[in-house]
Amino acid sequence: MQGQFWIIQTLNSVAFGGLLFMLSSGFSLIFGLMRIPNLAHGGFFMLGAYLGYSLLIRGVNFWVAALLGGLAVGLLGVVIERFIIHPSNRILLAIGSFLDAVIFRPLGLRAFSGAWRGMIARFRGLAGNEQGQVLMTLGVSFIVADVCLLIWTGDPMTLPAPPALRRPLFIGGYSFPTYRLVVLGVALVAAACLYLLMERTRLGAMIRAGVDDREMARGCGIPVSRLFTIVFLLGATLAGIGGVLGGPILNAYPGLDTDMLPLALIVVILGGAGSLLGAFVGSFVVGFLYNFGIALVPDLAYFVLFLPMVLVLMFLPQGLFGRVQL
Amino acid sequence: MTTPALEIVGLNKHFGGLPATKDVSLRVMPGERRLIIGPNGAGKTTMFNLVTGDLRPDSGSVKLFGQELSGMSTQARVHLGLARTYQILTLFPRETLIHNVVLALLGLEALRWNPWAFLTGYRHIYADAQKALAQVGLADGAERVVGETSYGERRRLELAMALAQKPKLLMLDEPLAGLSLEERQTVRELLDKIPRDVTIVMIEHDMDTALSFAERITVLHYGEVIVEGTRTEVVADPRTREIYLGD
Amino acid sequence: MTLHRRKVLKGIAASGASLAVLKAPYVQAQAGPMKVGFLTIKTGPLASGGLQMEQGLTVFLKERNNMIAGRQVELHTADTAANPAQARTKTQELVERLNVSVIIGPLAAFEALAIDDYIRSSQTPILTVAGAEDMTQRKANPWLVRASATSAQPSHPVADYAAKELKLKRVATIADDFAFGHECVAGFQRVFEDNGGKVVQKLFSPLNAPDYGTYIAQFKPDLDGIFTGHAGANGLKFIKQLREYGSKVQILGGFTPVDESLLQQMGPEALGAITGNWYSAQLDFPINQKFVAAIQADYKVDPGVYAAETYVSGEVLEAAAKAVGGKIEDKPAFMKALKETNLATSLRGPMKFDEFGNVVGNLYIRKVEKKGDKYVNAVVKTYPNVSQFWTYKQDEFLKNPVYSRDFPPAKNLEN
Amino acid sequence: MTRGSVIAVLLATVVFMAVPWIVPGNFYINMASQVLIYALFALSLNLMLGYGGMVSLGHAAYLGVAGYTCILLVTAGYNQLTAAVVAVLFSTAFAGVFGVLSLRAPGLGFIMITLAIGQIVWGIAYRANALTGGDNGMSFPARPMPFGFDIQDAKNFYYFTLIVFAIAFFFLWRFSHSPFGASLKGTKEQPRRMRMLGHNVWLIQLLTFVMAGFWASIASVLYVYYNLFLSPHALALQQSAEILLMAILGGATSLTGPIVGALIITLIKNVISTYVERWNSLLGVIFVVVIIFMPYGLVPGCKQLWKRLQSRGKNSAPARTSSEPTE
Repeated sequence: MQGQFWIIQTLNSVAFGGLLFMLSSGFSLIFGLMRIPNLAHGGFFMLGAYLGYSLLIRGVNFWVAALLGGLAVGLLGVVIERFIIHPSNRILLAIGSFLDAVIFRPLGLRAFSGAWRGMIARFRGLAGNEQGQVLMTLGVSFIVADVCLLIWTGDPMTLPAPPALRRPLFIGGYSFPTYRLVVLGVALVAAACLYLLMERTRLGAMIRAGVDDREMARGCGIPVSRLFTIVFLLGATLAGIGGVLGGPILNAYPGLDTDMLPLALIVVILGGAGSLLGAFVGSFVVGFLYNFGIALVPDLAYFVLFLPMVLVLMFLPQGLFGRVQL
Repeated sequence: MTTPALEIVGLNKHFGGLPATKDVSLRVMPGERRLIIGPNGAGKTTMFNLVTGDLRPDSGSVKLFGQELSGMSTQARVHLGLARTYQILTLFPRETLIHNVVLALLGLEALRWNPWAFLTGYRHIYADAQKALAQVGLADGAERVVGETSYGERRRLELAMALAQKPKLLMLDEPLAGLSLEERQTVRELLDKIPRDVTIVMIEHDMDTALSFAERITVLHYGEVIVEGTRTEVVADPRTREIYLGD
Repeated sequence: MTLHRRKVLKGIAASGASLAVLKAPYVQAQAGPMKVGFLTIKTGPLASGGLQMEQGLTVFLKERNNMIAGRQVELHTADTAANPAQARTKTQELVERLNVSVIIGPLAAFEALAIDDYIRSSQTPILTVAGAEDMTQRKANPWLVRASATSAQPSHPVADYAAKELKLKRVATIADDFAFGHECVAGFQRVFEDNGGKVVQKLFSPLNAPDYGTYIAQFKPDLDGIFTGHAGANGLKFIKQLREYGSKVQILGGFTPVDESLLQQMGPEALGAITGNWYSAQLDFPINQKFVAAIQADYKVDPGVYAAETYVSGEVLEAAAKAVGGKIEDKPAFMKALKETNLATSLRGPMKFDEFGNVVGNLYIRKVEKKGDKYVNAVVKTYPNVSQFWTYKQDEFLKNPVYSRDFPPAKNLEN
Repeated sequence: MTRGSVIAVLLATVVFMAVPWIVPGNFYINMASQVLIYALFALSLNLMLGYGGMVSLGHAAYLGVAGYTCILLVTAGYNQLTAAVVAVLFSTAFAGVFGVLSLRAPGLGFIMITLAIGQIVWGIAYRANALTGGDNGMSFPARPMPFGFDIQDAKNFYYFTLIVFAIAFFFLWRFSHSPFGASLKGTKEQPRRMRMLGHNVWLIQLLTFVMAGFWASIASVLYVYYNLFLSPHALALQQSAEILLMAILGGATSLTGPIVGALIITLIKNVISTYVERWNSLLGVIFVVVIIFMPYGLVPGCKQLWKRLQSRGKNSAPARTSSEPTE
């Protein structure tokens, strides 16, 4: 019994940690580069799970579904980043004029319409208004959650795992769900790819420079605003793939977004924003804390994650591996 | 022997592995005009920050009129008569000029904790603020928002905020930075008018102004005091020429 | 401030129609349609159950051409968003602005409890579907009837069945860590242990637990069964993960975990699970067969307990409305009729109410089986005439504290 | 005060006083009471947010601390006044501890600590069944009779709430013009300079935190009086976020903004949701649109629009375009 408990809990912790890494690596990069927590990230994860479900019931291969689902969410992320969080002046003007054309003009508010156009023409978007950007992501998360409810109803949906992985694996007399081990494997591969991307490519070097000092990076001619888009694409895609991968374990259901988002936040705060290593270590730390915490001290189930978070913030505000002061 | 206005002994500060100040010792007598010079990165502003308490030293002591400052918060040092200006303008850009000075005055008044009274009801504060503005030639247009004023006016506002507090020790971090020739002249005159009961320590790159203003000069280089002495001594010293004045 | 006022006025304009209603004399209101309020959850994580409730009620009204006891029904649906404060506001809106005579709902216990005092003070008959035990026990609300069941009512017979028929001895329990889960498990534990069984582990998982692996790892390997009181997505998650970990243990459950609405999603994992419920889509009453067909036709799903709840509530409402000649606006008389409702046939079989307004009726032991290509809750045993007090004496039952995490105390835990 | 603002205040007073006579029926009167209670929450948070630049995601914790204390004391047989006073004092003291912990970290760290502490308070309320009734919540026996004034019915309760709100608003208005208020605004802009001017920034922020906690506690007691019920849902992160959104939507730099924000969000949740099933999406869209085009909130945004409108009408020089107006 004792052995079984420790082994399974440990495997659980690392498997859950792997899933968390899929969610929080992108979250951390966005956080590090753009200095804002993307509160729609849980929504991306949930959307990935739902899209995966719709693909899977149409007979698409699981891994293809994960990729497609991830990419779809990634594209949505790009749209959100380009049009909502960092809209260019042209886009702002277009949206503003559209509102003007459908609301103010037909109502005959000519003077008002003029004043409005004057105002939006001068407006520079949310550049530098980080509080505004956070709220945007929150607004987006509301919409994503509500649209998911509309499309997929409120019923929880189960994503079938690939048939070959459904049977439990027996290791030395202990049974363990095969699929979770595979998820862990995928997460490790993703981590390795991200590591190579960040450390061995020009793009990665630019992202790291941007995380360390955005202004300096801009000064060196790095197209920071394009990096924002790329990181958002990357982060949203990872979250989407994570959603599909997590689907067979967690299911897709309304509320999945708000269940996962705080975990991503905790990972990033423990590990430090903008640090891939931090996200990696943080994910597994949270995996262990979560699994062992609620098993060993069930009465503290609700604090087992938030207490370390408060402590880290108070005494180590950059997180374990953070490059950025929050 | 009189107590020095500012006495720094063995001040050390490292950032990561890099030493920003290395065993700096300094003694400024009451009423003195002291100039701190040195190339960029010499640790001048760091030394200021250590004196004001913005940074904590790794070791060393700072005394203001004989009182040990280490462990004291910035605001407590200010209450002992310390004031400074910043090289990079540190103002309240959305507020009026007079409000900026009022905030400076409030800093030393107990009534700053009053959450109930109308600030505008305290006539004497506004009168004092107006006086401080007049001192730097900003009496007109005190109701303008800082964001609408010129750079030179803002530099003078920096000074007015410090002067308004009637400090015993005034630390000026490049008060002439970014000013036109004409403006420099104005500020120089202004500095000359500061009464002798205020001790002044100043960082400045504009040698013409600085040298004519200062009585004693300290040269910092890589966080270390290289030369210290009177104007003539320092200018004459070959080490100064080598690291700073030379070519 | 002008903006402020304008907004308020706009709100009034939007509800212009109801203005007339509010001022209309009482008698006139009676002649018009019968106003029924319906509190459900249409947004947020609990929306699934709420939407099914709406399906059940819609089918009920459609079957009757929107006429009850000879009167047109005007249904006002309100979304409580599973938030107690919003449930309260919506109830006030139904009663004060829309002037409904009776309310069906809400779904969650905390919502029902949040409006409890308001129901009393506004004297509005309510047919609730929430399970909270004390609403029909120690703190019974005279304006409330519950045609579904208390949280633990269906747990009692499962325990009885598990102990006597399945001869299980050692069982672990797990449920969501909120009042419904606590009550559901407590009822099971009491009856099971009174019949010689032992509850050797009691786990409660947070409502928003993303993963049950950590709980499953804690289960002892030599259990005879695991009783789950999870609801909604959590039940689905739990049972799937239990099987993923290779556990083949007998699953027992209250009335929520293997609901028909989730059964097809669970697939083979749920096979063999034994649960207690007052309803199953497999019940062979004609009323139910018609109901199941209608839900399948309209929504392409099997009705589960949430859809059945509102349908049964509708049946009770109809019977009582007929008893008072359609005059449901006479609240005391209507309330009396509601409590006196005694149906020989209904969606759930024969049913009546006890003095507290809680249902007394059949409870079914159901087993998940595969029928054709579908998974169903086949009825394996019927316990007739079950009250919320099970076989215990009412007075003694009520002298005990209400079911909770700590009552009845767990004497047989092993660690 | 200018003549314009005197007129505005008088007009607002008349409108607020007249609400029960304008709106049809108790439902809308109750709605108005709710708006006032939430507006008080939003205003209290705005002390920190708008003046001090401290964004808290744990404001609902006060609902828990003050609310449960009040309910527990009344249930235990203490009289209403004692219960209310003790609840507010205890909760304000809690604000002190909350503030000391949160102010350890600046910026986003601060937000995250407030979030975590809010979650911890929620967890306790949720978990401590014996004390708080857990998920099932607790009922409050009955509204009090302040000075023998019966506030059972909707209209009287509205006036009671209005009086409390007016007092609070008056205090907050004085605060915003006080020396302390000026210092606080200074710390938002230039904390470092403020220190160098002799201000104790930490203490200013802490006292503001406590003051915000005090008014939030008052609002919490009103909330309990209004709902006669409290459960952990009221302490959840959503509640904190909602209060924050009210302040920001309306405009955190103004005193009237949070009131407008409270009005809009309360109406969407409770009134519009009757007509628009996808009201959550509507809320999301409103956020996105308002924040794109009026990043500092509706009230400052509309003021700016109004200025432009006037200046266009007169064809005079274009209005000032400082994008963040201060009030």
